[in-house]
Amino acid sequence: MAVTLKYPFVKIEAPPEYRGVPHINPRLCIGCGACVNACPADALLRIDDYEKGTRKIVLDVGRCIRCARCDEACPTGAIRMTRNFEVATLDRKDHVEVVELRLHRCPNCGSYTDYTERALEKALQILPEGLFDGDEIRKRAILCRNCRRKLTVDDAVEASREVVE
Amino acid sequence: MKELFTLTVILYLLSILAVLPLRKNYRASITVGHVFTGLASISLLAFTAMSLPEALKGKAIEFTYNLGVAEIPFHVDGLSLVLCLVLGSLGLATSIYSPKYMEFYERFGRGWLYVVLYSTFVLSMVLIVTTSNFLWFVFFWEVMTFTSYLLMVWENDEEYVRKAGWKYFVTMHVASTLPLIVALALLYAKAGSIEGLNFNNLSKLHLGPIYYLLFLLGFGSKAGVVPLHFWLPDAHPAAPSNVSALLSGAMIKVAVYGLIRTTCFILGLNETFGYIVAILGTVTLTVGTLYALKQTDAKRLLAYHSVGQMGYIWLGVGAGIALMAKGGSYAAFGAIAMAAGLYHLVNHAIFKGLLFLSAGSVLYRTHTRELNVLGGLAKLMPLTALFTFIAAMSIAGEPPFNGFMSKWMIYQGTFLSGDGLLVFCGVMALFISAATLASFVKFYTTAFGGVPTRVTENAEEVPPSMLVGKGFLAALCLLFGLIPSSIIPLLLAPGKVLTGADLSGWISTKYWLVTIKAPGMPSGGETYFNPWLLVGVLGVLAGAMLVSYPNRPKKVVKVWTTGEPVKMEHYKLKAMHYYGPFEEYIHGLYHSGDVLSEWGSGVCSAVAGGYLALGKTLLRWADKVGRGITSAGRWYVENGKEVYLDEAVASPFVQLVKGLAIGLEELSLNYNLLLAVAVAVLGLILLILAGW
Amino acid sequence: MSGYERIAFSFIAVCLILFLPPLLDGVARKIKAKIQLRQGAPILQTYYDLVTFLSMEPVYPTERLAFRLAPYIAFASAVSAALVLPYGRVIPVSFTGDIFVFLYVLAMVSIAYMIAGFSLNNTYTNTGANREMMIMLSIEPVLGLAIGTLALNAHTLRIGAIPFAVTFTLSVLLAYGLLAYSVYVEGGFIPFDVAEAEQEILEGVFSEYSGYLLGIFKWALMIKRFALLWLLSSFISIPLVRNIASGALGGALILVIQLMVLFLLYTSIAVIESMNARLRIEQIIRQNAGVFVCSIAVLVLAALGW
Amino acid sequence: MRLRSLYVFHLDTGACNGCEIELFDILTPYYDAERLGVRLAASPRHAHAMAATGPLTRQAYYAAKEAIKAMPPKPRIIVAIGTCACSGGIFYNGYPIYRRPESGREGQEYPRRGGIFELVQDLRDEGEYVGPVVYIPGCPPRPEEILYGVALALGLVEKQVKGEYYTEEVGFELPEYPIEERIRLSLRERLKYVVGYFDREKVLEDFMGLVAKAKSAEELHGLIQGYCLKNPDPRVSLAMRVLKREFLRLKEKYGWEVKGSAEALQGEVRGLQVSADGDAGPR
Amino acid sequence: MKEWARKITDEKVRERYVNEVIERFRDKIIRVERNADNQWMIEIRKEDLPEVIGYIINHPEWKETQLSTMVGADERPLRGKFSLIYWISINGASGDVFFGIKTYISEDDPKFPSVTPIHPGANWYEREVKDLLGLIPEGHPDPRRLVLPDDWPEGVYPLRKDFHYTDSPKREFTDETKYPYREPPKGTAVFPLGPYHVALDEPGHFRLYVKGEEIVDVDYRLFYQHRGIEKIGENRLTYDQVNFIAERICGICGTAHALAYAQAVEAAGGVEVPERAEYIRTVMAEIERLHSHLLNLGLACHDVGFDKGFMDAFRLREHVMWLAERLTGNRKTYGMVVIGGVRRDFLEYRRSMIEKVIRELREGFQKWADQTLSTKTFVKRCEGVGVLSYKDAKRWSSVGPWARGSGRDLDARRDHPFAAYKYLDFKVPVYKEGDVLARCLVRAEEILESIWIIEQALDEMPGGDILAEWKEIPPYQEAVGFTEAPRGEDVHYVMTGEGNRLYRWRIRASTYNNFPALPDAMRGNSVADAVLIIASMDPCYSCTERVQVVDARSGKVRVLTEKELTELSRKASRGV
Repeated sequence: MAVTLKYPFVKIEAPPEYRGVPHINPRLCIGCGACVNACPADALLRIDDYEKGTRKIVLDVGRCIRCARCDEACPTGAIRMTRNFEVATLDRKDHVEVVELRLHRCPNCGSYTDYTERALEKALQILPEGLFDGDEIRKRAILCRNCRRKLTVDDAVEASREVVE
Repeated sequence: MKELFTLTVILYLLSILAVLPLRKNYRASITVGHVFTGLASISLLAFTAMSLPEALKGKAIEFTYNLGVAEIPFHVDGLSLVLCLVLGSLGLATSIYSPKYMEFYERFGRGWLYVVLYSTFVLSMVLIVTTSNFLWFVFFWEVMTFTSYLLMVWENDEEYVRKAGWKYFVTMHVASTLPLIVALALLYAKAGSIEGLNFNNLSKLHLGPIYYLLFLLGFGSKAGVVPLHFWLPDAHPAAPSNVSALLSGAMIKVAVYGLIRTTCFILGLNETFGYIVAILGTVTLTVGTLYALKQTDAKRLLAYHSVGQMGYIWLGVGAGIALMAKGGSYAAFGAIAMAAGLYHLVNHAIFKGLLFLSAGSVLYRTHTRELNVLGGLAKLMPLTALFTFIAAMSIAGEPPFNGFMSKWMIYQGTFLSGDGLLVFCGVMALFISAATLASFVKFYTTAFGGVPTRVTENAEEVPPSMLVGKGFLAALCLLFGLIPSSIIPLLLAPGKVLTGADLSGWISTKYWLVTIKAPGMPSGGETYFNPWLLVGVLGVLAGAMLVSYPNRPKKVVKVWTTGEPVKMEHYKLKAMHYYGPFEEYIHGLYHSGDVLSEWGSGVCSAVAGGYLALGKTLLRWADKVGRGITSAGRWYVENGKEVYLDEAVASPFVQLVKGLAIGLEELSLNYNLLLAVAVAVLGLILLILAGW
Repeated sequence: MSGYERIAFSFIAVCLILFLPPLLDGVARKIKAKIQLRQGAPILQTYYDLVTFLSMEPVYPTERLAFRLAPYIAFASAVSAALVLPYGRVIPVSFTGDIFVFLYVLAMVSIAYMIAGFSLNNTYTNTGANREMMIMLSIEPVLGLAIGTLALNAHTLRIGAIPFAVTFTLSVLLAYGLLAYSVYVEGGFIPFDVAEAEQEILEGVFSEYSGYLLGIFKWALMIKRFALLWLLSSFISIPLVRNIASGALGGALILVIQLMVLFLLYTSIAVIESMNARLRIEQIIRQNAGVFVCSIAVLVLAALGW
Repeated sequence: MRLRSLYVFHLDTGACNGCEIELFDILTPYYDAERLGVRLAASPRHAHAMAATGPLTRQAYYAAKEAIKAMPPKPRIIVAIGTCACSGGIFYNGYPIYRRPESGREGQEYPRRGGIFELVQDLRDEGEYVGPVVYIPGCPPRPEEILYGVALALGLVEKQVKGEYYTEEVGFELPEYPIEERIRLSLRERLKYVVGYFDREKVLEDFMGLVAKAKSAEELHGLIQGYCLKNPDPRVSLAMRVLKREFLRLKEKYGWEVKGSAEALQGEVRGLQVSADGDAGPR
Repeated sequence: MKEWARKITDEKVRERYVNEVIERFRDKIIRVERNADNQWMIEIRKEDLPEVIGYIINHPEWKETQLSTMVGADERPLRGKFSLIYWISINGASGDVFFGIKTYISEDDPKFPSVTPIHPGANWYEREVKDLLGLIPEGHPDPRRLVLPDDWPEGVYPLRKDFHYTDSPKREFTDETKYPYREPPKGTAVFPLGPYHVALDEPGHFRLYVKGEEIVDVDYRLFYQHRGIEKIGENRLTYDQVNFIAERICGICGTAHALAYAQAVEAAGGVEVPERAEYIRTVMAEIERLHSHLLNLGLACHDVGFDKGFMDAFRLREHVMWLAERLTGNRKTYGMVVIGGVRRDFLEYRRSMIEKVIRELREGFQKWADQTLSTKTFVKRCEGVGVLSYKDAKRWSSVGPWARGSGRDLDARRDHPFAAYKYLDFKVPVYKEGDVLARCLVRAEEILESIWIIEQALDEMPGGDILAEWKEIPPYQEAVGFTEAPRGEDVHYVMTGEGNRLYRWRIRASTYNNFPALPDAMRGNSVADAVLIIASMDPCYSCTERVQVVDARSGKVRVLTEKELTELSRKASRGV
């Protein structure tokens, strides 16, 4: 007998293992850019605007090859492969997901750093408590690179960022 | 009526006289000549029209020309009129067509000679189909053969033309003239006088089966019936196209006339003979057309189709003879079958003539007749394309053109005959009809379809006069297709005369509806066809669609080459590859056909060898005996640039021939021998008749 | 036969000719789909396709009239041919009663197809036309033999009269088989659909047609198939009821049986089609020629009166 | 186009074959696009729509252009199937890929350019009519996805995606887990080598659940054994054991106490390491 | 390790081979180096190329030798020269050796003697280096452009290191710059097949020169799908990312490519792959073979209008696709293979899923095969069509079912055991008829073998990790990785580089070796069979990713007697 599925008139669920389109959860994204580096197809972009102090993480589903490298790389689980596949559209703009995050501003010199406020928070979360003097490192971490260097401490944030990436 | 006929003859003779002063001017001579031949054709057509009522009544017009030295009796009945119609129409079309077309051959000069030969040729045919004396019949027959030979080798600088001419000449004399002369000799021996050779007298004699054989051979070889067809596909294309049209359109029909006239009217209907003719016809149509299928030379293709279509005619006639001989209710039905054969005869003359003229037009503009290199002419020669299309569809037997009507009647005549053998012949005819279609689809589309090739890109439409000639024939194609009643009564006349049956219950041709009834048919089983209604329905339907979906190209795009550009010249099937797998499959048939044809020509060459030897002997003998017989001959012998000893011998017939062939000395010396032989034969006739 | 009956049946006939073929095609598609275990297109899908094609502007790869007019001629011929067949006991437009005229008019569909195909510089359309011609060539003798046998038996060539007059002997039964075979081949069903083979030659001549020209042409082809099958179905169904059918009701009975047989034929064709691969053209020729040679025996049988 | 009839001509502009086969697949029994009136057209002349796949290579560009031009003037719908056709995909800036000069070859533009649209734009510049373009991304798209796109083109379904632009206003979450983030990340990384990236989230979550429940290393050991009994998958069990060992190793390395005495933990760790090595565990 | 695997990987046998070559060309060899377990690199001067290669390829005892791949590289930044390596493999019962015949070519004189006259199989390779690197094969019979688009300017060589990977120079596209197809032989018409032909699902242009329906000769132009993957892999992507583009070389045999690439890098970088990963890789490769062969058999049915067979094959295949989707998350581009192992594990439920699917498939497929082979019209269409003789198959270095259908007994899984094949037992079906039917039968048997392999692999699958950790790959190491894709052997050559990137990556898909033999198989057949013959090769243009050459030989059709002979021998040997 006919084995034909009723889709698209009857909805269908992709299997749980399916690698559907990725989706960024903007509440979790820290704008670290790990996904951007991992993406072989350049579907993810990181666009920094040091004038306005914003970082945009742009996901274009229409460029995504669904390899799940971003999913694998994301430290916060913000970008996940969904099981959604119904992304056909007549307008390519529908494929674009942008997360705009504020870049961290150095309280010392007032210029924008190349990481976001959220990334900083995450880094601080990861930082092993007690390994160094907690308060001290927090003070240094929020400074921009130049200012930090002035304080002769720059490894903490760097180290944590390495972990992140 | 007789006057009109005389006028025709006179006009033909006038055309010869008129061109003699114009020997220097090629174009003028041809134009003038053809004006006369055209007029002659019109008068012939008028004669036909005027004689029609008599013929329909089953009566004949009889009159005699007294030439002093001899009396030529004429007997014009329905059968003759059919042929007169053919000759008149074709003669008119070629007369209109030729003046322009012959410019193509200007390099050969001697336009006047061409006109002389042409007129003699056509006139001889007219006389053949009207004379009622067998002696004169054979005489005109030989004149026809001879003049047609000379016309055929007109383009004598081509090797293949000379070869084809030689083949034609020898074959005709061995296989056609010789049997006829033998028959003539035998008949003369029986009849005892020239008057005794009048058809009326002959038909009262009781003649044996040998005559059937002789006539079958004589007329069959002329008609190109398998296996004696081998000369035809070489010979017909060799001639200039207007002559080809006459050769294929008229001359081989004259052979059919001869066959019917002699075997039916003189010898009497014979059932077995009918079957033989029908079977020969079936073989011929099969072999001829299947051979035609693989031709890529336009005129050769047409010539093979002449063979094939002759098969149809023979099938119709044969079935007619067989059924009429059967008698009873079949007699009337046989008359219909014979009418079908004659119908096809007329139609074939018209569309084949038209096709040859079209091929000539293409040749005229593109200087080639090789279908492989032609293409795209429909765009450049739209009217020629249209006429060719009409002719092609006619010969392919598509309704509502004339070819369909006659084929349809042939199918009726065979399928309804209640005879398994004839039904099988009909099946083959049906099959070959498809093959004909295939062949003409190829003919039309390779030459006219597609985009112009390098060979054809500079072609343009032919001059109006040529178009008129073709248009006339195209119109006839439509006329005889759409209004069968315009001709069928005439075609039925011979059968009516032969059987004396009342046909009114069997076939009715009210206006344009044809109804046929066959023996044993259940009530309500009559088949009928109404071409006008078909055309009407087709027209209404196609028209309605055209109105609803108008066909107006705003823009013409490139053909789809699956993405990668391809040169247009390579993007078309070559003519030689049409129907490849099919031809490959019937390769066995071709092979056996080739064997058959070789065999036929082998026999012929053997006979020709003997014939030549005989001829040489005769020549020597004639040389001795006849040297001094006529002063005119002597005069010529002494004053001619070239000396033909035998000519003097063969006078006065030779004189006539010589008058026609006066320019022949300029032809290649190769022909001397041929001419000698021909004349020797004529001499023989003369000698036999001259009282020995 | 009353005038009303004539008009009513003629009207039904015209409707059937024009609008039944797409339905038959839809049914065949559905059956094939079911055999392939899939849902398949809706039964009316062929109408949808036809209507969309008919509503589209075509593109013209050439200005040649042969190409442009071919669809119209094909359509007109197919419909005309179908009009001379009996529907019930009525023949809608009887410009002929003869089976040859019917076949020749029907053949004009193929001719239009071929001329159009050859009138282009395109080896795909050329090949399609070429194959169409070869199929016609190879099947014609078989068809001829079938008709010849029937004519020998029934002594008539009139389509409307043959089924009434025919007596069922061995040869006639065999001739019916030959007729069915010829109809199948002429109809271009798989394995004989080489002239419009999609994968091999891009549907042959159709590869250059578009828009409503394509729509009309495809419609014409469907009507051609319908006409062929209607002929066969008439030959089968009329003898079944010829002794009991009389009057308008009898006509209606015949028509109903004709329709039933037609659907039956189409169904079996769909089944055969889906169980076969397309043959090569030379294989088809070989096969048809074999059939022809064997079936000469049928004619001999008929001539012997069996 | 109201009727469900769509003849689709397939145009491969340099794809990897994945999308082609999926396009073919939608004609086969399980998907059967014929239901929707979709048929693959043999010639562009019949096509209502052009199904384009591939990143548009320069060699294919010219032929593809011919193909679109060979279509009837309307409706000329373009269905871009697959990521490559939508935007050039992973190949987008290779040297043989066609891109309009203004699309650049390395850019920060979005939506990302490339694919069949470059050709469509060129054709429109030439004055040819080209209908709407339906983008069906995927690499390759599932047959359902193509069906969905086709249904979209036929107007049978509504589109479901919409471009999103999030800013900081959506809020920020920094979820807390039962174990330290640093260790969690390390464990997560280790799991990649045992069960792969996909299954690790689930396994890790379960593990963290167990850790949250466990008061001591011993208890954790017990819980994990219970978990493995309940879940007979040997691979998950293995992963759990590896996680436990790794977890305890990390704990020991940094020497911090969490919930329970350090000494007990350390003893536990040593013992476990021995047993774990005895397993068919990781090398 | 299975008995046969031990036999052909016997170290002594290999040494004998290497020694024989060294002995023979003692004075010509500059350097010999063992790159990996079964790979030797022999450096010679470029003048000696034809002699050495001809000797190895035509060695009478090493019957199934072939030119596996040929790599041209721009080593100017390293050595100031170009390099050229012809990789020749010894297959079959003889053993398991790869010879890399390497030579250096200086920039000033970028010419080298062509090997094509001796071994036609080198035809495409040499044209390709001409296109992409500007190295000119002297004496090449057909030096037309192969890979680059028609509008690519002369003298720009994209694989040279001084060419930036995003550059895309153009020249005007005119009739003169169009690919120079051969003039049709006299009296033939052109039957263009593709690039956009409904039965070719990928673009490729075949120019059939036909007499009516008979194919007299074939010219072709491929590489419509040339996407510059090698350049992208060498420049834009890192080692790990390259796996994903390798997978997208081909949508059907992606795993085979990813695997070949990963194996090449693993061989070059000395990465040890966990055994479990090898088994998982094997299962994935076989699943891929299952769906690919079902696809091909289905398409063969479709191409001859036998839609029932087509639909049924695809219906069976769909279950394999669904299985793949559940195992890996995608139906095609599995994303499974990475350097060092695989990305997803087979959990227990997935394993039982595989078992269930292949059990059903075995049943279903046998039914399908019975039904299809009993369809007379289908068999009629396939029998005796598209015959490729053993000689031609060897001449063109053909691989895979295409070659096995012509009697070549080679299979990389058996001859160069990789992944877990060395632990498994399977048969390599070989048919000698060389026609379409033979190839279909090879595929059909391989499907059953694949099912058997998967069953074994699942039974024997060991525990342990699925991915090895690797930190760094040493630069400038060379190695080839090879797999048996559904279409035949895939060979990837890598030369590792610095900065987490490859220095040179050369992909050789199976179709690349099969394609040039196509004209030989097509000549003399009917147009109707053209697509069927093409399909029976199971071409993957996208894999090949470069195109075709016209056969430079005369367009003569094979003599009938020869055809008859092959036919006779075919009949005698069916089922071998």
